Amino acid sequence: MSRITRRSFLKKCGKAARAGALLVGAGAPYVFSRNIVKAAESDTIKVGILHSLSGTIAIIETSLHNAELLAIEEINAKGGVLGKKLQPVVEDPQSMVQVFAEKAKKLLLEDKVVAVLGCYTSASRQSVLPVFEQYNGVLLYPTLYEAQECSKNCFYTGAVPNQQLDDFVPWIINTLGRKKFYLIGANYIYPKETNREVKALLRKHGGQVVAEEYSPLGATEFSTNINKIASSGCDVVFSDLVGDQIVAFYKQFKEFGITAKDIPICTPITTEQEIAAMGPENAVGHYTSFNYFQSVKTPQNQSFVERYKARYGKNAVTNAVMEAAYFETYFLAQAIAKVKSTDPDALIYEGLPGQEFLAPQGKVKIDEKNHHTWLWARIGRANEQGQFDIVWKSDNWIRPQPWVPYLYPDKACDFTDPRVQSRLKKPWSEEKNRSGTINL
Amino acid sequence: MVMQSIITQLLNGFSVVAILVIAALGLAIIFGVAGVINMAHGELIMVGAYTAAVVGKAGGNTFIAMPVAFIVVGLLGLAIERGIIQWIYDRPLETLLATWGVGIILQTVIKLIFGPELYYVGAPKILRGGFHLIGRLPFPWYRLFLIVVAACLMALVFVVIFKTNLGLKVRAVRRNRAISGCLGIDTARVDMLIFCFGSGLAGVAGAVLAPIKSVSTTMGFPYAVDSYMVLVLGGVGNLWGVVAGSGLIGEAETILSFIFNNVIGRLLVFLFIVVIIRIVPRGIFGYSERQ
Amino acid sequence: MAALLEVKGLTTKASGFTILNNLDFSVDENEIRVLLGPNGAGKTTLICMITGQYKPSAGTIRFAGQDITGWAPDDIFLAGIGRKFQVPNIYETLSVYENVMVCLRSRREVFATLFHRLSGEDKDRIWEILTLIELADKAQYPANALAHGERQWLELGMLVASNPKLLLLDEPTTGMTEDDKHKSVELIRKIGQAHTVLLVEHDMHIVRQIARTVTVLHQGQKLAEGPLGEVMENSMVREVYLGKGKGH
Amino acid sequence: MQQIRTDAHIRQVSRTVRNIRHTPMIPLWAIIGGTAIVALIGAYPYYGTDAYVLSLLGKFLCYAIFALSIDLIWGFTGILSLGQAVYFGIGAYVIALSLKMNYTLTHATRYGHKIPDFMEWNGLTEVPHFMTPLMNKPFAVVCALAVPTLLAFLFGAITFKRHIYGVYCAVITLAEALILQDFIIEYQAYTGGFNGITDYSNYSGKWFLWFILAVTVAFFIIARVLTHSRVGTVLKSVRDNELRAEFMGYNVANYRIFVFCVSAFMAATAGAMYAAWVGLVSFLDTGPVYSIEAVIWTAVGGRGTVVGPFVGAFLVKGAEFFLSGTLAEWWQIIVGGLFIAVVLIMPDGIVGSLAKWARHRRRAISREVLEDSEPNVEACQLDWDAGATPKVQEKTR
Repeated sequence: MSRITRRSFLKKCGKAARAGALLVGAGAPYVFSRNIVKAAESDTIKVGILHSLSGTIAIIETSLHNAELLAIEEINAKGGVLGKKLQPVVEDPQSMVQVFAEKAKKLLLEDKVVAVLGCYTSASRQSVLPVFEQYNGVLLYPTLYEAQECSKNCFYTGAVPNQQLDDFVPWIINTLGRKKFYLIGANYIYPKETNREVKALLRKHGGQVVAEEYSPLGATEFSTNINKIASSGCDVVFSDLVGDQIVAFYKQFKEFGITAKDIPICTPITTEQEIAAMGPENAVGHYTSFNYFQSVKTPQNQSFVERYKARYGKNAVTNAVMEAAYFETYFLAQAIAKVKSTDPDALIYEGLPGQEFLAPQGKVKIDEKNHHTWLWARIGRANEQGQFDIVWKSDNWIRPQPWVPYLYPDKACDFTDPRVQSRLKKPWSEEKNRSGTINL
Repeated sequence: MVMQSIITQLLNGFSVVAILVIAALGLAIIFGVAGVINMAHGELIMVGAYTAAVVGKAGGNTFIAMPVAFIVVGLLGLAIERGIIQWIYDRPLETLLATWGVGIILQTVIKLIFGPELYYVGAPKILRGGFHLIGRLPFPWYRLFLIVVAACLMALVFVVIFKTNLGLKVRAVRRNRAISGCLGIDTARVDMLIFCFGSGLAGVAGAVLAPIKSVSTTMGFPYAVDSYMVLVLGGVGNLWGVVAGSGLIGEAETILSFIFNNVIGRLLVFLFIVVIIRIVPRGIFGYSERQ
Repeated sequence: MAALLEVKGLTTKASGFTILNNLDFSVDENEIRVLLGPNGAGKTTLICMITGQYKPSAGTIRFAGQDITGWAPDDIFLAGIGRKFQVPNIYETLSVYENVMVCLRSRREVFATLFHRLSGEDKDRIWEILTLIELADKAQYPANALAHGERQWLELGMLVASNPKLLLLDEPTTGMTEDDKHKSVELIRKIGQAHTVLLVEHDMHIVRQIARTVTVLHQGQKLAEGPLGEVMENSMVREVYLGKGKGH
Repeated sequence: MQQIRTDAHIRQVSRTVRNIRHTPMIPLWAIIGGTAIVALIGAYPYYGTDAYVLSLLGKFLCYAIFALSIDLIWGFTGILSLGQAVYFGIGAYVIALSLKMNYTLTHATRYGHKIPDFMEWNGLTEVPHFMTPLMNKPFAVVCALAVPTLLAFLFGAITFKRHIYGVYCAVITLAEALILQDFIIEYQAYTGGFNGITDYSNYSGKWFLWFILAVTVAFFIIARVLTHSRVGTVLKSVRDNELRAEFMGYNVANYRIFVFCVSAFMAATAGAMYAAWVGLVSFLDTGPVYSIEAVIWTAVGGRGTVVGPFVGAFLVKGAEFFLSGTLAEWWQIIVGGLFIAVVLIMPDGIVGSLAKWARHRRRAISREVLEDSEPNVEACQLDWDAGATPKVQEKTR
């Protein structure tokens, strides 16, 4: 019975299939045709947006993508830049580093975008940096990261460890009164480097590391780790778990009956978004150190949250990385307006360094010397509503230090240094080092 | 103290085993009985988890979500079977390809509907907290619930396969499709029902796992991989194989992770699987047919 | 003349049952021997033992002066035993020509095969065999396009191509029409002119047309052996075999 | 022992029937078409100036070789490996490590030391001794190709001798891909871990595109010769009927091991060239998902054909790159639909279906020829009737 239907079905489909194959075959060359998107170039400024919309990291990167589109819409609504509209060119790098590099190349060479807003993980940033350096593009990178890097072509608007940890670790020791740290993180560069700084800070302030443990990225079964934590005698967990691991870890932590009163989880990475996903009851009382929380009480933030919810639905939550993605778009617009050009060198040397903006978290500025951003530091305790009660806030904005002096006393980033400048002026083929790092 | 940790760890191991059994049962039916290499198994679990999220939003809890997920994902399975799988039963390796496509489509569709962010699913109130058995840590009620669910689902599958008329037909079709067809069994109907049943079980897995794991569109693939490991280690087409496979993998992984760390634990477990398969190529409980 | 195949004390047990019990049996060179026996007598098991598919529990199998007990199937083939399966067992997607070509007598190692070229003589031989089995006009067809009888002949042709010393034919006429059976008998006779053949067959018509010597197996043991007529008269044979109305 | 000699008359007749064309090893259309495509790609740097398309071309060629390596074991021998990326990945990693270590000798990393940055942030102060030989580039190339081949030999020797095929083989190879992936992430001090290896001087010149192209053509010819030679026929016979092949004296396991090694060698070469061309490797290049994707390219193009993997890799990868830009939100639905459509409508893949159609036509023609010459072949007792029309059944693999 099914066989007969099948055969007639196949017969019917056979011709259609052949026609389809021809169509697809004929369509293939268009992949290589260079006029993929040839919009009217004169009245728009193209901005590349490179965040994963599929794959594992899409969970967080889609929100960055949304924030950047919101900022672009707002800028265009106010008349654009230099009388031209910003035109977003969206690519989906599928959470795969190879594709990130490929797409970065496409945005720079094919679409000739003025700058790219993109990347989330360190892996993706490291994979695209050589591309940006070789073809002299501009990358604005919104994520908090492990620092110890500065590239001429990249502007980092997320926090570096000194802006998140320098006050956080002493605060845990002195205010919370907890000294025995259990470090748990995902197994890659960011947690390793962050923990290195945490350990240095613990040495300085008299804390103690009970254990240090790394779990494979994507692993979501933590009963073993929680058992280890319970039997280790620690009094605080410092977590650099990322992505959906955060959700599974907090849930299972609570499930095994450990509350924030027994052992609080302190982390520089858990945002409102993860808390919404795990349910506020699982996060209550745990601490996060960030420059921005949705609950920050500035008029800029209130308006930002309102606009974001109006655009993406009332259940949407904002978070720190997203906020960085939002204001970096404004940095770019202001820089283009300042130099009245879309020339990358003008943006890199004149436009972006020193750019200031009144962001939702407060006033922020790109450092002239190291291309990182002056940000505010805050510590939040998660509450029943899935928001953070801000329990501590820095008195002033904090200078970014890609190389923290207590670990790397002999290094710094300085793009204003003549040694660096002379290196950067050489063509790519002669001098491939585009880093601003100098030895003091 | 060390002893206590180890006992707690063994107990944890049981819950991990239960999770593996729950996740693998649906595949044991679809892959072991219907012979379809279902690469969309993880995505069926994922749809089950999202069903639980929707039920949760509407005010229900896990107990309600389980039958709902069974029906929703079962119907989804029905649609997949009628639309695609029924044409390709005789080409098992190509089911891999088609179901991979189904998996991609399901992921994208769910993402378009629900958005890419992680979803929240809470545990029912009476299953929160735990009871003290040994050591410092309580054993969570929810984990005990998982063990019970695993046992119940096993029993359900056992009854369906060995005690019902459908089960008899299923076993007949599995042994010899052509003869069964000639003897008046509507093999197409049996295939359809069994695929439907297996999908439904995957849906239940998603619904019960959602409260302790994170719910996202990409959550499925690791479950699918684990399920295949369980089945191949335990023996395809044998229900005890599911228990044996899950038991070995689950306990080995928890104990090894405790001794070393998660990454080395996983590495060793995979090596262990490869070695076991080389010793017993058809899995621990796999039957060897007369050639 | 020395026996080509010699089976001594062969015993097989599988899951508690004794399938072959202390069987002694031999086939001489250039003989066409027919193996008779009711269902479950152990005929197919014996074939499987000889070709190495199953390992015997006890006993030895000697072939052309070598002890081949426990050898791998491919080694036993190389020693000179070819096997025809009960159901046609051919390479479904290869063409008829390729089916025969793969079976030609040549070295079987990977690297020897890699650099092997078909000589003109090889090609002649393939066509000869194709003509013999009357499939020359379908040489380019994929084997799965053949009818049932043709598939059986193709397998016979493949065996002939490999030019074995001993051919084991396991009910080669199963499922054939009378015409086809007649053709098969002719074919087997032709093959028998140049090869030693051990034939397992139920159909007494065919047995009568082909057989000179027959061996009757019953419950894993040899019941009788000798010229066909003599064996047919044997009362035990009549009882266990013909008495059950199995023959014609 | 004397062979059967049929009488002269029949031999004479058989000669007249055998004027059936044998497909040449490399048919003329393939030579012409292949040359045209090679010329089109090889000359790209002269008529096109787009560095992006140039980089894609090299990359796609590597993908195509990788897919070809899968076709060799899956399409022609029936071994489904979901861990073929292991061999691709090892080839790629060895080359990337070598290039990275050489690069850091002259270009200090961001930490200012002359060792790869991932070693530095994992606490190593110098390149470990067992890795220093890799800094010799020719040695690294030898390693990149030999290590995967040897590994495949070991794997094959254990697996195929134990008669593990089909789904079991697929799952074991899947486990192996997972092991390697975990290994790379865990031992990040030596492999770069999750971040992979990037930022080294890659070969992106025209000459390297030509080199990739030459290797591609070479592998194409090797694959074609291999599969259309006697070994190819044996491999196909093993795929069709393992038991029969074994009872025809072929050591089935040895053939499988052999073709598995050849395929691993191809995959490793593709990986090595990929790493050198793209300048970036990641643990994803060794993982099961990448392996499964390549299986899908092969299936879409047409497994069991040599051209299929090329068509599949270019088409699917091309569609991905094209669609993920213009339809960023829902392009995956189209790709998923493509896989389903191929399975349902073109089970032999695009090239496979076309080839089948062409074969049918050819057979129809040769049948007419035969009918015309009927008087000469009466001894063959041609009985053409409705039943003799080829019924091509569905393959039940």
